[in-house]
Amino acid sequence: MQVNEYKPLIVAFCCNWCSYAGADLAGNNRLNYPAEVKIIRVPCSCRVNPMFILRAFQRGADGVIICGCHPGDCHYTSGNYYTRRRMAALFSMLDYLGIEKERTRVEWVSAAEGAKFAATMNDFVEKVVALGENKRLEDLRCKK
Amino acid sequence: MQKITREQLIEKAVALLADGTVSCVLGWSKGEFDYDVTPAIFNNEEELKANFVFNDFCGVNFSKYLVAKTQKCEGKILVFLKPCDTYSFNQLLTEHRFDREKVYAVGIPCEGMADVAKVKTICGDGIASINFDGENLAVTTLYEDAPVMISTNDVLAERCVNCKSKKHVAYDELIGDEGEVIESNRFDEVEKLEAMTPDERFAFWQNELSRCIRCNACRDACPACTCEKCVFDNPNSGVENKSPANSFEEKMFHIIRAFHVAGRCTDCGECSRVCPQNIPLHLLNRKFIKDMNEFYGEYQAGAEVGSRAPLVDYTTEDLEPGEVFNRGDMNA
Amino acid sequence: MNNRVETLIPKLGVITDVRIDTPDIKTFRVVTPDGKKAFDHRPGQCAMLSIPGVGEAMFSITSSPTNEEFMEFSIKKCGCVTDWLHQAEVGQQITIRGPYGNPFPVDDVFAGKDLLFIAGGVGLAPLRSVINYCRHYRDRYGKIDIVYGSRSKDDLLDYQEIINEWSTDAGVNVHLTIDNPQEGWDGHVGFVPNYVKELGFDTNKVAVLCGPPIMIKFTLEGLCAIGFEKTNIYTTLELRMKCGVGKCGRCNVGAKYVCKDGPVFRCDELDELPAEY
Amino acid sequence: MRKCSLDKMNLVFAEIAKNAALYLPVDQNDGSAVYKKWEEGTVWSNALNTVRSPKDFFFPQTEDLMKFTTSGKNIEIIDTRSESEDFVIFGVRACDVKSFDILDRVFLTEPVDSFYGSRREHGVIISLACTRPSETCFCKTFGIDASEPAGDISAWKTETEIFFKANTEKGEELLNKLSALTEDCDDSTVNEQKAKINAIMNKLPLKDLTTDAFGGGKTNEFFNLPVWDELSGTCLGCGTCTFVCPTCQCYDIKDFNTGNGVIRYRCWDSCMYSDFTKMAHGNNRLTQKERFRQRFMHKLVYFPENNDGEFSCVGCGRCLAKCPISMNIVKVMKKLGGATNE
Repeated sequence: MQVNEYKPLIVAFCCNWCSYAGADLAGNNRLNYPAEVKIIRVPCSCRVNPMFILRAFQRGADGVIICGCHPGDCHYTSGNYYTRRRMAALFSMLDYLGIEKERTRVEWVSAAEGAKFAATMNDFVEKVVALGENKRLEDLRCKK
Repeated sequence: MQKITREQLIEKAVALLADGTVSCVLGWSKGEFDYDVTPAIFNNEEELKANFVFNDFCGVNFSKYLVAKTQKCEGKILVFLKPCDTYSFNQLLTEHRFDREKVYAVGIPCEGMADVAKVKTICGDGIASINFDGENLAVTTLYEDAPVMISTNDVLAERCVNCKSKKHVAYDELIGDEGEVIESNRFDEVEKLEAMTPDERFAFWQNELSRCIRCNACRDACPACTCEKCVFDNPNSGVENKSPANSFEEKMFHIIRAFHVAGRCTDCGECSRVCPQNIPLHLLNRKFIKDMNEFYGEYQAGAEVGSRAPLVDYTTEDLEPGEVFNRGDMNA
Repeated sequence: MNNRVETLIPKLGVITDVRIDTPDIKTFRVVTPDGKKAFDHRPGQCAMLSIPGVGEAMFSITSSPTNEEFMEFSIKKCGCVTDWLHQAEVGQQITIRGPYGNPFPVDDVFAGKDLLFIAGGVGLAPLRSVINYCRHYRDRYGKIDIVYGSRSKDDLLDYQEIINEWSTDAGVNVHLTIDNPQEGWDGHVGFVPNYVKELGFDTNKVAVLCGPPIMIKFTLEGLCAIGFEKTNIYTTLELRMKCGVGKCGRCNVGAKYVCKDGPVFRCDELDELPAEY
Repeated sequence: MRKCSLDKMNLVFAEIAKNAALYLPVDQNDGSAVYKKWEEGTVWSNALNTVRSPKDFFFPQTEDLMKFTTSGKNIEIIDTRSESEDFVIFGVRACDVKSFDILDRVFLTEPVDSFYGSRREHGVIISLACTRPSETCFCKTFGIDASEPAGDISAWKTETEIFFKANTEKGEELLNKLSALTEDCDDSTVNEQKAKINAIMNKLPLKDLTTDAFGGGKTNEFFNLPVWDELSGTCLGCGTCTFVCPTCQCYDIKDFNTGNGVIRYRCWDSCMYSDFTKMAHGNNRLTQKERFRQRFMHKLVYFPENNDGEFSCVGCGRCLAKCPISMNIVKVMKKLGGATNE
């Protein structure tokens, strides 16, 4: 692991029906993933408003990941299809504004994929750690 | 130089008022200077003859005014729409923002509108008068005796340089000739930015957006921003912030605003026109338009009433958000 | 620099008592952390209370200046700050700054006169400080009449104080009314403006009005109809305020700032203002 | 009167910047000017004026007032005020200098606003006469002489030289520090310059606009005029006019929860905004007409009523240039009866 003591703050929006259960399974199976990942449960991945993502960055997040059911498996039939389009557009815009693209990600994690959840988080945290602190969407008022 | 004249429009308006088709006219009213033009409601022939103007500075898009004015005005409103305005007009109809029955839309051709700031970079401050002389503007300043001749093509507003359509997509009646949709170069600037490194892009936007004074002019002029209460005005939203503090608030505001109008923005360019700090806000909207064209197929908001915008639609085969960047890399 | 007084920077206050007056009005007792009164005030003046992160709002000081120990605020639950205050418990710290605004002219205009106080609902809050001030210096004033109305018996503010103290004072007449008949209420039923007309006061006195705008409007008309001069009627205004010192521009009506030139206005002064309040 | 060659301006700037932060108008990419802090290599703009007015220096768009920390039922109030640093603003036009007087009337009357006051005490203003006014200028309407700007030091620029005259003690002190770079001179060149400026001022399109119709005590004369409907009919309700205005001073006080404390800050607000007067039980200005009317009544009637007839407009012309729909105070004045002298 990294030598320095830098601990990123990762916000993971997890859909209630698949990914949150996937995270649960990862825990039950004693699979390791970094403690810096803070999970926020949402009813569906399409509940995630772009504002949530920006506010997470404002409040000190270094990376934001959205996890939902696999396309086609949405509990509400089509929610994650919308998520897919919205986040594609938003992430492309953030990249356009010069915000590092590795800080945002969407992954589809089902309730059975505890291992995928842990692996995804490990990978995501590693990438964010490599980038270091979020400086481009920070709000200095929120820094201690 | 516009191909139709003020007199033609007044004549049309007077006729429509006289036969009772409309009860008032939404048009451009002359101001203190030859270039300053204020949108206004005209109720009769005298008012029209006294104050109505039509010249190279009539850039204001009237579509948004219809939302409020159709509710207030009894009878129909006559509105003059340039080709780009008709897209906003359709988009507002798609969103059921005003009653089509209360509007009589007259399409007018547009040869592109001039930007007075560009005029001033050529002739300097202190414009005493502007005469519209064929293809040229004859600008007399307080400081030179002879007028400066400026070709209108040299001072076109950015949105008109990159005009996307001279075709009207909605009207009850058309004055003059119908134009065509144009292959514009409007995405060139966006591509230029995309080709930069993230650091360069960040520096570019940091410089632009940090100038924002949060006057909300972009939002209040935008025909796609017609929420009854904006989330940024609502104290209960948790994001209501009136000021650009710490370089975050203004980024948040502009990203969210651009996202909220993504798929609904017709690229009319009002946001950039009204920005007192000349922030190229259209580059944010065009990025969304370009992306969605590439990701989900060509789509022009407002081209037809009732069309479904890309962000409220989906297919099962859409690309994954992660692939967005791969595409970018391939392009670069 | 830091020793310069800055009016926008508040003092600390502690809520030492919360009294539930009506279903939506509570009265809060506030002192400084060392148990003293935060500042002296005159009857009718206001103070800015705030809870960090929630907001700041202007409230009239309900307690009389003659109370040397604490200040009281009767607050109706109607917005963010008031919602939060209604959840607050004894011991909660808040911030307080003031006093702001013009007081009632208790020492000159009111002196020696008969007084008529007319209040509706939570409108009694600003009047309570004047009423108690006048009761305290009873010999300085003539006869005192108080007309107070509310939606129902349960919505009458300070009911115990009215019954036990005000009504028993010599020379103080209390007339209570509620909007609709109610079980257990044998007093007057009807709206305040009508009740005032029914009572038909002698016009040789100073009237003070406070209540919802609609009540003020009709009561004022009623008083004028029975012969009161507008120069003898006082009322208070309420507008959104932020600074409290006539600088932020929010409560500007005509050339007046409600926070600085008000909230107490004489009714003939109000006529000079544009109708924007 | 002291003068110095324009070639030596960089040395003058460097000398001033030794003791205080120096701000001057600098060109931006888009052609407009903005006040920037001077450092070696900064180029002084030739533009007539900046988009944002220099009121920012004394009354910034956003500033922290204090901080709170909370624990349980307890609150701690932290006074975050600090003494302002010494600074010099260079190149302020006559209209903007006058705007400081107007802001002073608001912020320096009792109770004094110490945030504003501290910056006012520590700021030195070097004004600059206008050589090339714009068609949007109408400072003369408010009795401002563009050829004789106030401020701690007044300056006049010719093609080759710049002339300084100190007006206050602060200005005197600063000018003395520049004695090695400047030389004594008589005021003949400056007088010539003034005459030239005045000749142009008399050619400006808005030269005949007067305030005769306005002033304190005229609320009822204007308030209910039906023309407000027409004037405000297409107002977008944005805050551009108020935010570029050098004399608009309304502000809002808001709390921001940072997650480790609450910052109470103040920021500019605009009477044009729909929520300006909104409170829990309603709003006393429900339509844009009322908000629009408030702004202009305040500048032309209410403010003079409270401030010895002083109008809260300086004729800088920023709102004329920046309003998205070109509705502005000049049009309002003319419509309401600001009859011209013609």
